[in-house]
Amino acid sequence: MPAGFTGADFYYILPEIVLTAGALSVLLIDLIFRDRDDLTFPATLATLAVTMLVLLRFVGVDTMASRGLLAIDGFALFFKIVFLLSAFVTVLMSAMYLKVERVRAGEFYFLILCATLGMMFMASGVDLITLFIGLETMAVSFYVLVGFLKPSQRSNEAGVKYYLLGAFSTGILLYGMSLLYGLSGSTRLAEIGQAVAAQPAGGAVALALVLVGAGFGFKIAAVPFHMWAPDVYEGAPTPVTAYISVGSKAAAFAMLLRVFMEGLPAVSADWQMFFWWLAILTMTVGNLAAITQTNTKRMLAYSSIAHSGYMLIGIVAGSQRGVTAALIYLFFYLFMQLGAFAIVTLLRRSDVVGDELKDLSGLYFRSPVLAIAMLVFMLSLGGIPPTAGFMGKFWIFSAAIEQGYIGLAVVGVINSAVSLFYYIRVVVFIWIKEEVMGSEIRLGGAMATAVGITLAGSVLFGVYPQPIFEQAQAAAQTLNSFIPLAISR
Amino acid sequence: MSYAEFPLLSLILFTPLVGAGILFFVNKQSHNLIKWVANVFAGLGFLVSLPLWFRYDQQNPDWQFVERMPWIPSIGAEYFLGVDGFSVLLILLTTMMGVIAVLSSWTAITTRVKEYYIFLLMLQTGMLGAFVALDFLLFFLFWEVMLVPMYFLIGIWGSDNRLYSAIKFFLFTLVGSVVMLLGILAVYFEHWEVTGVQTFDITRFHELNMPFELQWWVFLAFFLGFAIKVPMFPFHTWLPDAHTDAPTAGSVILAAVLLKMGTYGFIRFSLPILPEATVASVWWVAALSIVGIIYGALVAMAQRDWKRLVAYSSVSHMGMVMLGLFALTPVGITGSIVQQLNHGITTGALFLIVGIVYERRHTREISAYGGLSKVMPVFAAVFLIMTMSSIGLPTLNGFIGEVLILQGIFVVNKLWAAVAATGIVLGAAYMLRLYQQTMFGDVTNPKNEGLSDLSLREFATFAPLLVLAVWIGLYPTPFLNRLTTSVDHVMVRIDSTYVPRPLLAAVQEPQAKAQIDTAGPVRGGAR
Amino acid sequence: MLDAVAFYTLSFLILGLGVAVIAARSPVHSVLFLVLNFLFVAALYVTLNAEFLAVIQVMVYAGGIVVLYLFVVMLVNLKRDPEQYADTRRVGRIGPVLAVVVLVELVAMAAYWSIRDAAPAVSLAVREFPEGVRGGNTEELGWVLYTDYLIPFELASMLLLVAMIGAIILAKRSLQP
Amino acid sequence: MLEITPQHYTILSASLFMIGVIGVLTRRNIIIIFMSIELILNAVNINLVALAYELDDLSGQVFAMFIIAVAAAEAAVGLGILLAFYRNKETVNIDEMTIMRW
Amino acid sequence: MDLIWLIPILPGIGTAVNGLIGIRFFSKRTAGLVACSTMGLALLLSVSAFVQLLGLPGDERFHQVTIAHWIPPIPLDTIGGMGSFEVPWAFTLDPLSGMMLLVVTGIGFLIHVYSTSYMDHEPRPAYARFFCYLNLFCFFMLTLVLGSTFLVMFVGWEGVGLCSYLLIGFWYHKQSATDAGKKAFIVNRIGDWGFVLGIFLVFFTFGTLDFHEVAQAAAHMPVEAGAFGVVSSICLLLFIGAIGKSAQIPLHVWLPDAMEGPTPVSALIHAATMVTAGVYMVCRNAVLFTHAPTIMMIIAIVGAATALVAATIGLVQTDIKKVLAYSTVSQLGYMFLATGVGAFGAAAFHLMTHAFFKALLFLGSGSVIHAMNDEQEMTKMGGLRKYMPTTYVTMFIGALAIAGVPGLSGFFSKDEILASAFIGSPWLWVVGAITAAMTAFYMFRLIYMTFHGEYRGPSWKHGHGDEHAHVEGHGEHSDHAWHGPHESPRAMTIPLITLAVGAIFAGYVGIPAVLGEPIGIPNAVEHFLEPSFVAGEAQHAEEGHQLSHMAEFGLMGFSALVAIGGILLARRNYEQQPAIANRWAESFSGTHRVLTHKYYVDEFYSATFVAGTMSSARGLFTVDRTIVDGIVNGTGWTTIVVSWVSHVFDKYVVDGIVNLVGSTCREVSYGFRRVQTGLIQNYAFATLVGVFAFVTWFLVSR
Repeated sequence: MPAGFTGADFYYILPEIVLTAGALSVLLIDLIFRDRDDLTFPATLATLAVTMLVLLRFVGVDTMASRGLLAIDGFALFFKIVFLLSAFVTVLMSAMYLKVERVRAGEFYFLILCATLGMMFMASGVDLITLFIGLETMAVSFYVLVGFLKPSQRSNEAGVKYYLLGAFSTGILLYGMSLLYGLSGSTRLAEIGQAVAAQPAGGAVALALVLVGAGFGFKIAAVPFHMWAPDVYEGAPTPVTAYISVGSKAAAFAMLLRVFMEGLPAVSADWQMFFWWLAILTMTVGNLAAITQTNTKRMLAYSSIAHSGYMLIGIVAGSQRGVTAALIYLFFYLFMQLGAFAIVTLLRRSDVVGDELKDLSGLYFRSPVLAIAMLVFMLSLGGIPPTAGFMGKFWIFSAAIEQGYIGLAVVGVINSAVSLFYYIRVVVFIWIKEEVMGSEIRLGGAMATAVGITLAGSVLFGVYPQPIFEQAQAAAQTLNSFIPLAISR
Repeated sequence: MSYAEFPLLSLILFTPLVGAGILFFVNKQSHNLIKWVANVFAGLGFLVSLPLWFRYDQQNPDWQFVERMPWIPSIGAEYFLGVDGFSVLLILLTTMMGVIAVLSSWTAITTRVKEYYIFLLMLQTGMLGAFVALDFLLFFLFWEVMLVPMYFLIGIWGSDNRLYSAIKFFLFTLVGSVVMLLGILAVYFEHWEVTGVQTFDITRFHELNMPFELQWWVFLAFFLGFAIKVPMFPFHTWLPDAHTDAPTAGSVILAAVLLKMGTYGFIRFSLPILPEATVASVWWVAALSIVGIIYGALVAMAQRDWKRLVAYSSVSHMGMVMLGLFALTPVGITGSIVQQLNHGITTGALFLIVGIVYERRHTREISAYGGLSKVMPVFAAVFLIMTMSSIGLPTLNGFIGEVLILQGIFVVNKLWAAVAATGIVLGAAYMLRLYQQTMFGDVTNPKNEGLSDLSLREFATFAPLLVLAVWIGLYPTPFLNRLTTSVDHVMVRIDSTYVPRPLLAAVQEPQAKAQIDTAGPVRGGAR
Repeated sequence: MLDAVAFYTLSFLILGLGVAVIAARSPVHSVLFLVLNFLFVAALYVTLNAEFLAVIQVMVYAGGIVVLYLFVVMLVNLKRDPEQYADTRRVGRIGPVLAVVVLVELVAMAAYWSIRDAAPAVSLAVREFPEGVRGGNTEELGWVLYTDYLIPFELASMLLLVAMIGAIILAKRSLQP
Repeated sequence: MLEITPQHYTILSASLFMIGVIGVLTRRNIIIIFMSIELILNAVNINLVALAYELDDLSGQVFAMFIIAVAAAEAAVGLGILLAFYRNKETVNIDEMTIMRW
Repeated sequence: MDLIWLIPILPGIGTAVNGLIGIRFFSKRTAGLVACSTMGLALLLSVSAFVQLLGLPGDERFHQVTIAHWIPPIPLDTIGGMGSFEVPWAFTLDPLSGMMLLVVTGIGFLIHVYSTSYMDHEPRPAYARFFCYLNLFCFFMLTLVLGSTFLVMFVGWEGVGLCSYLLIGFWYHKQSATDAGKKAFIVNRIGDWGFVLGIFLVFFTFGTLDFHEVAQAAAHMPVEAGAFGVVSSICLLLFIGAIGKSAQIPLHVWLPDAMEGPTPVSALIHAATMVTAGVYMVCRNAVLFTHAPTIMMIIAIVGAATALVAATIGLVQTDIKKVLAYSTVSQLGYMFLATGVGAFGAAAFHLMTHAFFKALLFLGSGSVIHAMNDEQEMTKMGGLRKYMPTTYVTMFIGALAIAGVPGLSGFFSKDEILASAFIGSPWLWVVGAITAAMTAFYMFRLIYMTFHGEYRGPSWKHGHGDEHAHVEGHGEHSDHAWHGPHESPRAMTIPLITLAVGAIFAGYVGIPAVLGEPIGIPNAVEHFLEPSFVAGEAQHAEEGHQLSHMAEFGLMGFSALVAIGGILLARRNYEQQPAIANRWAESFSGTHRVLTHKYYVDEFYSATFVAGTMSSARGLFTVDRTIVDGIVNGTGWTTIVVSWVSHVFDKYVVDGIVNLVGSTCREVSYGFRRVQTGLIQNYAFATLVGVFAFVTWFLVSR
């Protein structure tokens, strides 16, 4: 027990520890039982489940752990749940995919778990270094995962692209962080906040703000830092794409919220303006570019860009409602996005790559249930009630309206209307195109569970979102500082 | 339990949905079973809605059959249902049209029968929900739910250009409604700020007095949403396409009920929640409506496609409805509501009529027909009656609506009334031309020789519409009486700010104003 | 005076070598330039009394990473010069220009701002070190690292594990045919 | 001028940073691009160390240390990916990795 | 008398029975029986009601029956504050409506009877359909007559329009017939436009729509002499309605075309009853109109003009029904002239007499046409006297009556009008007199060309065969052999005779005072109708300006002379030396042409359209076919052009904008795709650009 450390410091990071242990054991299992390829899958699921259980012990806890590097609060908890859930679903949907691609699952799951670990630190870190290390853990795991299919050129290329641009943006991010450090002489967000508040807002703050913002912008794929996303999403193994588009994005948002809400509340005006532009660009470009895509994964990539735009609206608002909105949106986005990717993953058969829109055609005639599921996911992404997506959008726009960002809200809603155009195109392929593509679709138990979970989430939370709203509100509350409301209430 | 606390509205609301659910488990091959189930549930939906007619107390100004339970407390949204006379009528119209639509598709739909009926029933629930919801969020939910089934109805079972029309319909309506959502939120926060209560309760919004600026913006937002649905003049362009390419039942529902959503929205939300803004924008809305009336009629006159003609005619008629609405006089609003029913009945019937011949001949070209009254006399008679009701012949329903609307607008502005009235002449022109070209003359096209007259089922779809057309035409009192309280409710919100300006020598003007408050019933105030 | 001289010479060398790295024709050369660059950076660290970092810089960077690069460069025995094919769509020209512009902007902004008046704004938590630790950079660094930043340190170990596994997975010839 | 202020270090690191950026933007040999990224990281490190020196606070150096570790990790992974790519494509020319576009 | 609401209902029932069951199942006999019996009952009822009405003292002859609410009261502010807009289903029996009631039911009944044999050659369903329509017409006409509020009257008003549409287009396979029907309906609609606005203004002004209450209220309003106030505008609007319905200039174009319909229809609808609705309506609102002298003037002038113009056209028509049609128009002009000068009594009186003799003439012509196997050209007739004596005699009586030969009904009524016209202004009287002369002329031209002289028609093969083997206009039957002109069956002649009697004696209820007093017969009609034209106590109808007996006798004599003169001239031209007619035609060829072309009114309307065409040639080119059949009347052309222009607008502008937005999005989208070059360095560059942009922005913003 190193000096200045108590058991509490380790107690509070118990979930992370469990997760690490799980990851290592998965790795060991894979090493020991070389010939058995079916053990790591349950092991991974078990790890995630146990982690979740352990995590749930910390509901309502709000404290600092390990010398104020980690905040163990509702906010972190909420995000950790998001990560674990999405990891769980991702693993569920990977099993069959990996078989089809004929790659060993062990390392894959290990990397997934490590990425999750990094995310969890990103969610709860309140210190630049911790955040950075968490970020890198996640990023490196993803670099490997994206390039995981070595025989596939697309995968390799995606890997290189992701790696290069990721490293580049990390450099930018780091430079910004170094400036922040220079401004305050500390890596603790709270102290940075005090320091920035204490001094006249100089150019350096703005500079640091832009650089850090650009770094995060890359991770959440916000225009103009988004350009890696379509290529990487298209090239990466589909489950990985799913996990990047949900987990990595969520983690980046968590970090972003932490840094800007707790670290730079003093210059909120500046970064609100910054994100205002980012949000508008992201929504518009994402949606417009998606309209003419013919590859489902690419289309979903652009759509997920657009969705980051919507979430950014919540951050621009910066009010408690805004943060809550972002959380809620992320949570619902998890279900619909993962669901959509689950369907795409299903379409990967030995004879079909399955990521072109036309591969979806006639899906209805082959399996109505999947067609209905995909319909729900598309509508949810488009924000049509009674699906979860609508409730998310509702919160986002309400936050914008409340804070008086009418123009932003209008752009947002118009965009969400436009987005329906390409979501509906998918539906058209599934429901109206008659000819059926490729061989039979085998819906394994794991995949069925994945689709089931996501479908249930998208529908149930659309009809009765109350519990999530409560949780999200509680979680957002624990984030210490908010932008005051324009109107008094 | 007494009928007071019996959840009648929920029953009405979910009966079709249950039907859809059951259909989902029926084998998609057994078409007859599917049809029967669908028809039974549509009929059931109509039956359970009948008590609304008999049990509705038209003296009681409050909302009736109210059901209320928390839904999303954290944003103050509730599961809050209730009706007044206006919505009662629209609900009955909806359920009845549901039956007719389902029945009319018996032979028309041969492919993917199961999905078809499922979507039709889901659509039914969506529409009913919008009419019974007293919670703005709930309303919006149902309002958008409607889009999807309709999209599929057009997109899967439509004719040539269906995908284009379907997406056009979808996007148009969607753009409108999302902007409307912003308006809703603005009202929501305003109400929260003023009263400290966060709720979507429409009845509370009705008592909210917002600053004019805000009202103005919200009005625009609402206007976009509702005007596209109505559709009013510049936003009407989705309608002809949607109508033309939709299957018969789709067109019927679209014309009879879906378009009413827009006007319903105006009456239920725009007018009572935003009185000042409404009054301020009367002039341009009225102008748009009048343009719509004339324009729709003119374009209709130039159509070669039977269904398109009817579609444009309904643009014209809905313009009339909007005009009566924005007369902001009790007579005008009453008339506009009655005219909504009439439009539902008449235009619905006209689309059924097109459907009948389309099913037999598979063309909508007017020129392809002629002399039909020789081969299908009964059909011709029905068509004649509906034509007459469409051009507002007295003793038929259309007349009541038009006369009330015009009288209502007349006291506001003579000129508007005069111009709008020309719509009647034009209406006669294009409808009669249509009738002449299709029904009269010799049977030019040999294909038309062997057409069979209405079958019993087909006649059954028309019978209720005919009865209603005559009933409303001869004795509309029961309908009008049910409307008094709803109309008063709106007027009470409007009156305080609204002063009619007669163009002609206005003697005793002030006293007129004085009398409005006394004579202008305040019964609705109790809400 | 002296540190000024040191600074200017070092920075001149660092920048010059940096330019050389990105300008050199063959990758081998640039690797070598990179090594030198790192060494001078290490030297700069020494002037900023971060001796331990300097050591790490030399060992890890110059000793580890660069060697890795060298291996790869050798491994990748290029049949044709990678630079020969150039995609026309690439924005070759504007990039550097824009970079320079941004640099100017950074400098301009940096000129506004100096640590001196920023620092006292916040009273930093002054670390007190226990008796065992004498005032050497390495000892203090070790202390801070193993107390304050223990968790990141542990996490970094995971990170390195991931990197290792990943590198192995990717680099080894795949088992499956 | 002779007196070395933080600005000097900032400018130094900024310049190195931009040299790296230019490298990333201009070179077509991926390996050299990797190296440019290393330059960027070094720039950051210089900044951090200089600031730590000015502020007389160690966390800057700690940060720099972590960055070095991460740089090592990244380099390993990156080169791995590059090798995998090279095996399939027989090239390290960045302009030739355009299977996925539009 | 409380059962008057039954009077309209009865034919309504007939309609329902014939329409719902009859067309399918009834034999011709049953169908006819149903129709006639309902009308008969209606006639009986109205007679009894009328008798009861007569039983009442003069000033209490007003009976109103309300059977139900139609539109329940709805608050609506009017000039006078908050009124309530309500319309009951209420019927009024007062002298005016009573008289009209008798006319409608009486003549209606006769024509039903007439039709039973006239339409005998229709196939069974068509036969039933015809009576269904005919009954429907009576239902609406009676509603119109009895309706005690504007709106109820409007019900009938529009309804009769519908029926005339249906009946004109009864032979719907004839393009011309359906066109004519459509034209009639739409022209009427144009009139109704004015009428309905008038109604709204009435309510807005008086807060009620009940004729009686309106009259009461109006009586207290100042007479708008010279001024143009509310009442004037009301009257103007109402009059527009009347113009449309009663085929006055400029909306008279539809009536001649309406002759496409079966002859009984022309007789009933386009001579006796419907077309007089306008006059009836004006009389109903006598009080209103008397308060708007300006409008009265206009009415008088329009009436006079119509009378003259129509008469002149009538001079040269050679189609027997067309002649009668134009004479109808001209007679209606007379009536309006009368109302215009305030002689409502005279107008109503003439309305009644005209109903008799014009119905008579039409039925007669019908029987002629019947006999001539659907020949309507008088030039192809002649000498029919010996083949069909009854028809001849009756028609001759009718002609005398309409010509205004003393002793027959037409004389008295027309004389009344002329007299009061003279009071109004001598010029009007002059016009009236000239018209009278022309009327006499063309009527007898008709008589002579048809019945006198030698037979000019087609020859026929003598032989056996049934009497009624010829039918009107029906393709499937017309090949039957035709056995030459012959007297019509009894079912047709009896109504003729009855009407002839009426045509003679109907006038004696209204012998002018100047003639009446000596022989102790008061002018019954005038006093009988009086209460309907004045409101309550305002008993000063048109006292003050009375003609001296001398003058009145003078006028009478003159008109009689004029009539005789006309007759003689006609006799000279068309019986003794027909050559003259042609010679005149040549010498006045210009005039003649103008007249034969009905003053080029239709052509004028078309011309307006042609102009429109030239302006928008392209639009028209694409659309020609639609226009050709879409034409409802001259102005219809312009409408169609406009409609097509707006159609094109809708298609290419409104819709175009929408699609433009769509395609723009698509293009932009492609643009974004092009940016995605797949080159990592471009992506990095984009990032740098982003950084640069924001950094610069912050730099300047500080």
